[in-house]
Amino acid sequence: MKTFKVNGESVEVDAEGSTPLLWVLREQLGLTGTKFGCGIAQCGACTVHVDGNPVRACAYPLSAVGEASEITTIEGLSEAGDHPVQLAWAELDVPQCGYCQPGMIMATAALLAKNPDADDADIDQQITNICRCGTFQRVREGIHLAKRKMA
Amino acid sequence: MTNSATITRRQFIVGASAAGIGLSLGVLPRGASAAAGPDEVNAWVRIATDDTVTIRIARSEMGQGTLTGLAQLVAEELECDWNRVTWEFPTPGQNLARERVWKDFSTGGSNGLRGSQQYVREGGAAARIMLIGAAAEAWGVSASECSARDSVITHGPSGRTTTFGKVAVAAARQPVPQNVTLKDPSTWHTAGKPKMRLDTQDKLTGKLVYGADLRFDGMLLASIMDCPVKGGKLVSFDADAIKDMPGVKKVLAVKTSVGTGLGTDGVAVVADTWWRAHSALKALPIEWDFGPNANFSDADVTRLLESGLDADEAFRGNWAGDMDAAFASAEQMVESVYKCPSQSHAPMEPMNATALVTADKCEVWCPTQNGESALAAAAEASGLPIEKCDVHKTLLGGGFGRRGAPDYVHQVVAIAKAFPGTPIKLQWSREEDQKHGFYHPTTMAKLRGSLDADGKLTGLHMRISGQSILAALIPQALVNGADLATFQGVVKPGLSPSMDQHQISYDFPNLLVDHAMRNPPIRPGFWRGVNVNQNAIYLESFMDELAHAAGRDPLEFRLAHMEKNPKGAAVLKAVAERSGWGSEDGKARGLATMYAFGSYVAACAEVRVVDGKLKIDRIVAATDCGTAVNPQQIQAQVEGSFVYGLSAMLYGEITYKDGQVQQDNFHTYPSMRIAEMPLVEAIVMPSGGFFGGVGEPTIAVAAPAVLNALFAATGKRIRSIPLKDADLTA
Amino acid sequence: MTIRIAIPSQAKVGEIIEIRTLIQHPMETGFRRDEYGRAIPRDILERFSCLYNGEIVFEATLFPAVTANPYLTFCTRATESGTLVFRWTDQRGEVFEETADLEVV
Amino acid sequence: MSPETPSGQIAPRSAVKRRQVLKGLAGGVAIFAWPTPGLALPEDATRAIQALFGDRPLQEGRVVVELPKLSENGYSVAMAIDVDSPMTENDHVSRIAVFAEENPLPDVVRFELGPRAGRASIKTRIRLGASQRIRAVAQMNDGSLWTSYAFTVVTLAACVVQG
Repeated sequence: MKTFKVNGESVEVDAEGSTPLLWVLREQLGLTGTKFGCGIAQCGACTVHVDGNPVRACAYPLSAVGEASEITTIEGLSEAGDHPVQLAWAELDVPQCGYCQPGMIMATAALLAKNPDADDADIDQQITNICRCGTFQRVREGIHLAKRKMA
Repeated sequence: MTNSATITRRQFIVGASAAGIGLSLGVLPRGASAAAGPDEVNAWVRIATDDTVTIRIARSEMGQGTLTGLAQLVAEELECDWNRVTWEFPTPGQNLARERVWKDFSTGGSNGLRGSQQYVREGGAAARIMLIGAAAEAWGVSASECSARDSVITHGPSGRTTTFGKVAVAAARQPVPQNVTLKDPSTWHTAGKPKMRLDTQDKLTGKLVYGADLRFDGMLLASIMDCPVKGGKLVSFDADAIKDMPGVKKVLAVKTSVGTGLGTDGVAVVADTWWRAHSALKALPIEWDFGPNANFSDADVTRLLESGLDADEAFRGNWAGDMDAAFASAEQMVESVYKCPSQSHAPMEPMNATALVTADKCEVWCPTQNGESALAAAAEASGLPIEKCDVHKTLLGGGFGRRGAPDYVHQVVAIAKAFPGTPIKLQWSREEDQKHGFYHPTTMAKLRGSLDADGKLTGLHMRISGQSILAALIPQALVNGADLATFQGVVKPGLSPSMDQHQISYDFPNLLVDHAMRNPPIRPGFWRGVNVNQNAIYLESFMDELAHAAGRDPLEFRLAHMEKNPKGAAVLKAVAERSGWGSEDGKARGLATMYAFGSYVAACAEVRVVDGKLKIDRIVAATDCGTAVNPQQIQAQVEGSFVYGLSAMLYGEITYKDGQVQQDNFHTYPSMRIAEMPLVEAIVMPSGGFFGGVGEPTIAVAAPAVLNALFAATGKRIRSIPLKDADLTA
Repeated sequence: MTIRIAIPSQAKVGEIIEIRTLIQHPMETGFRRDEYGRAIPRDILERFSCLYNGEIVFEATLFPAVTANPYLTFCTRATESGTLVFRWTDQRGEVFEETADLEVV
Repeated sequence: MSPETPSGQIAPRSAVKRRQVLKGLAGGVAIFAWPTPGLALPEDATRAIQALFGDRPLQEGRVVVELPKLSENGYSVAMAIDVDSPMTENDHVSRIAVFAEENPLPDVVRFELGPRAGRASIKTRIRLGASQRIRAVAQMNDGSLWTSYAFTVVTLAACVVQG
């Protein structure tokens, strides 16, 4: 039994320590907004925040989650889906199939929280999520729009 | 342990069947309500007393905006308030029960809108006529004096008004209009406009329930491993070795038959969570008989394809004039050989499906490009009559052609039969998804062209050698042995009605395009853009080679053969003009054009090579799809399809060693990321009078435009993709 | 060549019995293509006959549209005890046969 | 279907999918006096029926063809045929022939039977090349012809064959 915080609430989880955080979130906690894409930290569909840092939850074992860890998932990014990144995404109609977008949004939110002035080079370096529908052009526009909303 | 987000099966189904409540559980599947109800005006439209309009969508939504476009088409004719529009999927079972009132569920071939626009618009128009008829009857006036707009019906002479919601129930009793006149697209106000998608919001909050996210009370999870070599067999497994691993409920052999020698012969582990099922499966000792393809490798593919380049026998797909005579009198001959490998679809959401089988019922929830195909698979796998089965579609985390095949439905039903009354969700790992695809066919091509003393192209021979999708999947669709689909994008006009949407763009005096069919033991399938992709690389790269050999401008060289194709010439000129083709700014540019899926498309790419690495700066793309139903989504499709096409060009290849796929995840099957994304400028230029496809055609021009620009930048002609291993230093 | 016949072992005089037959055979259509794009030659069973004590009671002509491992269910009226012969003939004239006994009471 | 030329190359004419061309003509072909509209068969199947049964009229009825409404790929589709007949010496089915309107070959299977069958009830499994009507024609001992059909959607072919 392990206790930590997810989206501001304390949770208790009973699972093997080797279980990736992704599957704890999805299967133990029912938070299915965080997606399974590759299982090897390549695609970023499972990106969540652990203590504010973007983490690929599919390769982050439960054993690495500290008792004091605070995890934020897409469900906890905002109360009403109105985080500036989400608002920017809505305005530009970014998603196509949408499956990678929770991870894309979480990666962006983490980037802008640390670097509100992120430029294209920062985006190129920090946003490495895969989107097979190919929404990158609007993702980039969305990041810049979110920046303006946050400013 | 918190479990608050678990959706119980009962809640799920109740939620799904009650309008509005479904939203709190994600937007799917809403099918259960598509049975005829009091608020149903006709099969396509339901209107609640609060004026909410629910439009029934038969096709799948896999990212291409099909659902929104179809809703726009219905709403346009219905004259309803777009802001009050929502949607639901009828189930394929309901479709059968109502004599296929929603017609085809198949979503592929860029057919979602153009294949159904006529009858969905008629459905919307019929509903409008019935609503107006009901209002007119209540008022005791002539329907011809009434009109509708934004869900409000107005009686012209008196100025009286009512709303759709108030007359919807009465409207359902109105006679069904037999002949409806559709609006001219030039008068559209909802369709034809850049409307925001109806499915965006829940994709931003994690609320959207994809197939992979389905949860039912008491559900068990399955992970599967099919024989890693196609044509091989499961011999045995040692279930005892993993029976004590946490959560494991059952280990079972799964054998299905999806097609001629193409079924599953594997093993699945069922556990209380997927992670536990998958961990146990990875630990399970399994003995395979790899069968006849145990030693198959990529070198075998190359040998087989090369054998077709000069083979005497080939199927013809396009011909004109006398090519041999043209070659005999050539001033200059140009000859090149090209190659394109197998590709995996790699949608972001790996294959999955959920099934509940009881003695007399089989229900499946899954992402599928064809609900009816999934339903047929459920019936065949369960052994139950089709009337006892149904499929609830979820939105797809990508399809690209892969989810047209319901192999995973066969599998999940086979597993669920061993757990009567228990919902089973089968989730493939990414590795399973990569190893058991229906891959983009692999081909090579040898092109020869003759030029006269004036640099005019006098003859062209395009020999395609390679894999036929139809020969593997639908042999009965071969025409005297020929797979006409292999000629997509280069086919002779009039060769076959179904291929006329893929005619060659050019008029050549002396031409032969032929196909030496070579079928390696790789399961091929329909991969977004299908055979247009490689044919565009072959023909459009070679046109560039010919232009350079002739010392002519590649734009002018192409246009010289497009006099009979003014719409094709128009898109080509549009990209040339916008991109600054011909300007002396030192930028390396490349062109490509194609007619595919009924649309005229062209692209101009600008590239640089920096430290031996390709940098694609910009691509201008134009598409004339005849009628633009949602221009901003067409732009999104152009932007996105380029990522798909360029990922294949840059990195994508499926290769074989010892009969097994070598690229089992994104580290070995990379996909483009944002850093590599060029600026895409999409010119949407619908010329009217027809409906062309949107999801696929532009993919094909991305790669040849970039390869031609790369030649302009470096003088190097890349004739084999992917580019990843090519030396690009000038 | 595996042949499976399902037939009741006993029937009353005049009773209509159902006979189920299955024979292992590829029923190669002639429409498929091999590795080198060549037609895989047609190879089908063309004829099926059921003889009841020497008399033909049911016959079928098969075309490539009949699925691999042809399955056929039909009926016959039990008249007298005896032997039923099930005979398939392929396109080259090769014959495959199986028999079953029926006791009529 | 015209035979393949020896070179393996397909001749220009035969490259046109014959049944698709013929479909356009089918509306004008009225070889039989079909009792109801919508029964005009694609040419190949019509010809095959004519070749077997001659010009005698077909009557709709007495035959029931059962197929699932959907088939995933058409590789193996269960078909049941029942003909309403007492199967007596004086009144029985003598022949049943099954035709596919959209297969490469219109002939599917034929059965010869008589009073010894007791019941004209047959089950088998067939291949369907595309969504289509499967028609059964039963010939009675008095020479009369009865017919009916079932329609099955084959879902696999949709991606390329349509449009």
